[in-house]
Amino acid sequence: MKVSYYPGCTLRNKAKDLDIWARRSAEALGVELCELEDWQCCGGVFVAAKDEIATKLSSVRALAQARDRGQPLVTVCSACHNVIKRTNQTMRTDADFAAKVHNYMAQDPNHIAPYTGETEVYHYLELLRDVVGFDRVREAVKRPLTGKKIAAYYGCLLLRPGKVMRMDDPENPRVMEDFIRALGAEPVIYPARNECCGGYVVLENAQSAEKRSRTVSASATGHGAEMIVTACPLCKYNLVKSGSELPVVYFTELLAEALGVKEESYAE
Amino acid sequence: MQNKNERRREQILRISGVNPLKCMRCGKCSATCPSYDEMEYHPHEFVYMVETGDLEPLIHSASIYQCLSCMACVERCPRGVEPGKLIEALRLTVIREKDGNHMTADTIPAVIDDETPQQAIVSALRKYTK
Amino acid sequence: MQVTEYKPLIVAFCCNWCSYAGADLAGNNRLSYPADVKIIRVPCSCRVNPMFILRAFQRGADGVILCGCHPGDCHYTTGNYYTRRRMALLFSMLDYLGIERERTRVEWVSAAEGAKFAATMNDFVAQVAALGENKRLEDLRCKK
Amino acid sequence: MQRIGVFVCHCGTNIAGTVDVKAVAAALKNEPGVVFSTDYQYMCSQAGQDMIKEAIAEHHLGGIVICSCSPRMHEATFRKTAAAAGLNPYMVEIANIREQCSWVHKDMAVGTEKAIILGKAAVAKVNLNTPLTPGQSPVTKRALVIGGGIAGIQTALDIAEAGFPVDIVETKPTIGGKMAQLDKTFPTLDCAACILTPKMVDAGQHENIRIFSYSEVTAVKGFVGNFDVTIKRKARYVKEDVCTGCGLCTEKCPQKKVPNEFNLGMDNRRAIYIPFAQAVPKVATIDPDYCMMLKSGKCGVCSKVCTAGAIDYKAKDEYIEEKYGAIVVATGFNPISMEKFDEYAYSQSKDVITSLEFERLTNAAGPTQGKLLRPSDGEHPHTIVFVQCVGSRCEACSEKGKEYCSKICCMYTAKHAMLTRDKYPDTDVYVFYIDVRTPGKNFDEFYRRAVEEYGVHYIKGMVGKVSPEGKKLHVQASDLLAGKQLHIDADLVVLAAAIEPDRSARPLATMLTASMDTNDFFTEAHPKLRPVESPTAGVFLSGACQGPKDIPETVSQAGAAAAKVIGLLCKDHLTGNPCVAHADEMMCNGCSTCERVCPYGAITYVEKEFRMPDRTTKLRRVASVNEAVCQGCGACTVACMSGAMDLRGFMNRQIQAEVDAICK
Repeated sequence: MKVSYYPGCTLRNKAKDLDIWARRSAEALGVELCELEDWQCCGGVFVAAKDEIATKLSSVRALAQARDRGQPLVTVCSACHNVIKRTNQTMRTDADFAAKVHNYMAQDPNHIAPYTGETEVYHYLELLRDVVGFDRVREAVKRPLTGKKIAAYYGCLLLRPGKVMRMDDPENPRVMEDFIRALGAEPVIYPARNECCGGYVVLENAQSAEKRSRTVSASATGHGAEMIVTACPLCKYNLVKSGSELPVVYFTELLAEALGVKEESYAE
Repeated sequence: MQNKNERRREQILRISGVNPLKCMRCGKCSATCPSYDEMEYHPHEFVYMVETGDLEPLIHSASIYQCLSCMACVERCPRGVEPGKLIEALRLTVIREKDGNHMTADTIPAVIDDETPQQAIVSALRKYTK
Repeated sequence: MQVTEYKPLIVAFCCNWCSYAGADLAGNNRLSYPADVKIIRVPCSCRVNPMFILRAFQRGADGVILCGCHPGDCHYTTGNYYTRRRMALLFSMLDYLGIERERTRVEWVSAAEGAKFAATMNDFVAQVAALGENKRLEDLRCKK
Repeated sequence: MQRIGVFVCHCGTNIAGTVDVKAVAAALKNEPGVVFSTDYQYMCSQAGQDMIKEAIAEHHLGGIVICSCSPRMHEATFRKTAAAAGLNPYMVEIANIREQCSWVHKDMAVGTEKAIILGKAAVAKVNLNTPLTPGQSPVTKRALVIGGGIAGIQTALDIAEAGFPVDIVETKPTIGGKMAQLDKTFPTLDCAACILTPKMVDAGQHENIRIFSYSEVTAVKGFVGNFDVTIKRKARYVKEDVCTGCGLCTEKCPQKKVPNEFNLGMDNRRAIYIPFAQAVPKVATIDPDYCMMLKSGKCGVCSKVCTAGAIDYKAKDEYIEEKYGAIVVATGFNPISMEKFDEYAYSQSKDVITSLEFERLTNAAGPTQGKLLRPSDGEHPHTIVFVQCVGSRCEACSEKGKEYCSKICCMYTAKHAMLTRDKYPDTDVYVFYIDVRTPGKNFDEFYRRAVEEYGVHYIKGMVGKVSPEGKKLHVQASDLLAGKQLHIDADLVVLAAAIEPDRSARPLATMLTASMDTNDFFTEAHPKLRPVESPTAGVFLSGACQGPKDIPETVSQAGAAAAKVIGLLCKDHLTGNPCVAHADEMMCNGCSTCERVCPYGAITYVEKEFRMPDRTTKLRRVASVNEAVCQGCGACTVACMSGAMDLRGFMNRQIQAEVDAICK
C-alpha cells in the first residue's frame, strides 16, 4: 500500500538514520512511503494559542497534499506527529480557525481546495499496529531480538494530549511494548516512560532538561532495561546528553535490524 | 496600567481558550509538573493569578520559560482547565510585546552543540520568540 | 381629543407546577406588573402547541410569553426540554414571517421566583410596547 | 352550549379593593351560555358554597366559573362543592382574579377590565368542558424490592413488618450487598457485619419476605398497583431448598483458582462456593464458568460429597412471573474502574488498591484475616498514601470520571486512616485531599480525631503520579499550603475511587420507564419534596441508586421508601387523574411520535379493526393511552402530527377558546 510520508526537518539532518531505517523497513513490510513534495518544517512544537495561524500552515499544506493524493499521512518523528495531528484536530473542530487558515491559503500560488481535516494522520507506530498489524511484523522478522530487555520511551509528544492524539492510553500505553514484543525482545515497563525528557528547554535551561532525562534513564535502568528505544530525535539527544548509561536508539533502527534490512541501509 | 493589565488578561483568556473559573484548586497540575522545582510560580498559581488578574509578577518571572509544554497538567487536570495552554498564552503575550523576545538567533550558537537536533532549535525559537 | 396610551396585549402561558405558582407568589408578595399580561394555565409548558401562539398573534396579541420550570426541574421530567426545542423552531419561523423575535419569549420561572416573574413581565411588556402593535399576522376578520 | 353560573368573590377587600366585583359579575352575565351571575363576600365560606349549590340546583347549571383566588388554593374546594350539588367536579373553572389580578394591579379600572377578561376566558373554557370521571384500578398488595443490599433489606423489612408480602430480587448468590464487604462503619466504628447480618437473618426468616437470590428482573409490564414482573432465576446448580449450607462441597471442590469477587479478586475461591459465612440464603452456588463438571463433564466431586443430595448439574434458568403493586429500586453502586487513572499505576502495581479493596484487607474475614499486608509481598506497609477524589468531581465532559462528589470517600478515608494508625502506630499515613467534606452528625468530629488524636497527615493537594520503583511506590504530589511538590516513598497507595450506579440500573430504568439523570442515577419525583419516589407512579427509590449515600442516609431513605409503599398498598383502589391524554382513533395515523415523547411509557400502539365507508374492515395501528399511567403533561398532544392526541381538561379547543377570549 501507498501512504504519504512527512519526514520533517530533523530526519533530513541530524536524524537521517531514523528516516532511512523507516523507509527500508516499510519497504520490507510492503508499505510504500511516498514523500510529500516541497514539504516544510512543522515548526517543531504545536503552539496552542488560538490566534497562531501562520505557524500551522505548513502542517495544513502537508495534510491537504495527502488528502489530494487520497492517502493517509505518516510521520516518524514524534514532534512532527504531535504538531500535524493536533493541527488536523483543530482544523476539524475549530471552524473559526479553519476559516482563517483558508483565507491564508487562498493566497497560495498553488491554491488548493479548502482543507477541513479529512486526512488520517498515523504515526509510524500506529501504521505498524493498525494498518500493517504487529502479527505481520512478527512474521516478517528475520533476526528476532530475543532476550533483549528494551525500555520503550514515549516521552510526552506521542501521547499527549490524549484526547487529541488518540494514540494509546496516555498513562499506561502499550503500543511500543507490543512493537518490542513483535520484534522478539522483552519490553521493560517503567513509570517514567511517559514523562518529559526536557524537550526544547534544553536550550533555555540545560540543567532542567538534564534532570528530566536522568530521571527517565534512571527509571529505565532501575527496572532492568538494557536499552532505551525512542521515536523522537530530541528525546534521544537529551537522554544521551544527560549521560544515560543505556544506549538510546530509534525504534526504526531496531525494526530494521530485526527485519534484516539494517546493513542494506548502511550501504547507502 | 490597569487597562493594560486587563487587556493582557483578556488576550490570555481568549487565545488560550482556558476558563480559569473551572479550576477547583486541587493542585494536581503542580503535583504532576516535571519543572516544578525550576519555577517560582507553579501551574496552579498561574491559573489562580490569571483568574484574579495578578499578572505582573508572572510576566517578570522566569517561570514562564520553564514550562516544557509536555501537557502532563493538561492530561491529568480533572476539571479540564488546561494550565499548559494558559502558560503558553501568557508567554506569547509577553514575547509579542515590544522587546519581548526571550531568545534571539544570536544567542543560539552558544547553547547548541554538534548533535543538537534542528527540532530543538526551531522549537525553542517558536516558544521564546515572536 | 383624548390620547390613549398604547397598551399591548400579552398572552402568557404558565405551567401549573412552577411558573403559575411563581405568578401566584408574585401576587402574594404584591409585586406589580402591567395588567396587559393575561395568564393561561397549562399543565406543562410542553402542552403549548405552536398553534396556540399563532392563534394568539392571529387574534391580535402583541406578544406571547411562555413560562415553564427550569431545565431539569420539570414536574414531568422532560417537558420543558421539548418546549425549548419546539419554541426555538417556532420562533425562527415567526422571525421568517416577520414577527419580531422580541414579541416572543420562553422564560424559566420556578415556584419560588415570584420576583423573577414580575420582573420578567415588566421587562417583556416594555419590550413589546416598544415594538408597537402587531399587525403582521393579525387577521382583521377576527376583530370585532 | 352549557348553562353556566358565574360566582365572583370579594375575598373581603382582597379582590373587591381593586376590582369592581359587581361590574365583573354584570359584564360576565352577558357572555354566551351564562344564565346566572352573582358576587359574594367569601365564596369559599360555608355560606358561599351553599349559595353555589343552591344556584346549581335552581338554575340547572351545567358548568360554573368561580372568579376568586388561585386554583392552586381553592380549586379542590369548589370541585367538592359542585360534586355535592350533583355537578361533575370537572365542570368547574376558576378565574384567578386575586393573585394574578387584584393583588398585582393598583388601579380599579384596570383591575376590573382584566378581571372581566379573565372571567370571559374561564367562561369560554367551561363552555367546552366535558364531565370527566377518574378511572379506578385495583392494587396488588405485594411489593417487589430490586436489590438486596442494606437499602433493599431495610425497605423489605419495613414493608413486611407492616403486613404486606415483599419479594427481594438480588443478582448475587446472597443478599448483603456492599455493606457485607465493609469492615467498620463511620463515625461510630461498629463492625459492619455485626449490625448487618442480624438484618439479613431477619429478612431471610420473615414470613412476609421471599428472597430470590441469584436472580434478575427481566421484564416489567403494567402500571402502579398492577405490575407484571418476570424474574429470571439463574441456574445455581444447587437445589436451594435441599442444600443445608454445610460448606463441605466448597472445601472439596478441586477447582481452587477462581478469583473471589467477594474479596475483589485478592484471593481465590472454589468453583462451588458460598460467598461468605453469614450468607443469606446460606446455599452453595456453582460457578458455571469454572466448574469442570459443567464445562467438560469430568469431576462431580461436589455431588459425591453432598450428603443432602442438593447438587443438580442439569439445572436450567427458570423464569417466574409475579404481580406487584409497587416496585422499589435498590440497585446500589460500585466503585468506578481505575483503568483511566493509570497515572496512579493501579494496573501497574498490586500495591495500589482501591478503598473497597483496603476494606477487605482490614476485614477479619478478608484475604489476610484482617492483617494489613501489602498484596504484592505480604509485608506490613509502613507508609500509606490515601488519594481522595479519584474520578469524582471531574469536569462535565470528562471521559474519565464523574462530575459529582461521591460523598462517602472523605469519611471512609478518615476511618481507614484512623484505624490504621490505631492498629499500627508505626505506620505513617498521608491523606491527600482537595476538600474534606464532612457534613453529617458527628462526622467532622470524627475527621478531627483522625488528625488530632491519631496523627494522620492530612495534606491539601492532589497526587500527580505514582511510580512503582522497586518495592516502593514513588508518590509525587502537591502540598498546596506549603507551596511544595512532595515526593513520598510509600508502601501502599489507596485510591478513593468515585462510585457509580450499578450497571444493571440502566436497563432496569428502561423496563420501568423510570427516568435517570446523565450519570445513570435514578431521578426522584421532586428533589426536595418527593425524594424517594420516582416520577413513574408506583416505582420508589431506595439507597445509592438515587445518588451517592452513606449507610445512615441509605437506611433512612429505605424506611421512607417503605412508608410510601405501605401507603400505596393500604389502598384497595387507586383513583387516577382524569385529565389525561386521549387519542382520537379515527384521526390517528399510527406514526408512533407520541409513544416516543411520552416520559412515562403510557402510550402503546394497538392493532384495531375499523369499518371503512365502503363497508370493508381495515386493520389499523392506533395509539392507546393507559390512563392509569398517563400523568397528563400533554407532550404527546403537541408532538401528534395528525391532531389525534388531545388532553382532557386542557383540550386544544379549550385552550384556543381561552386565547380567543383574551385576545378579543
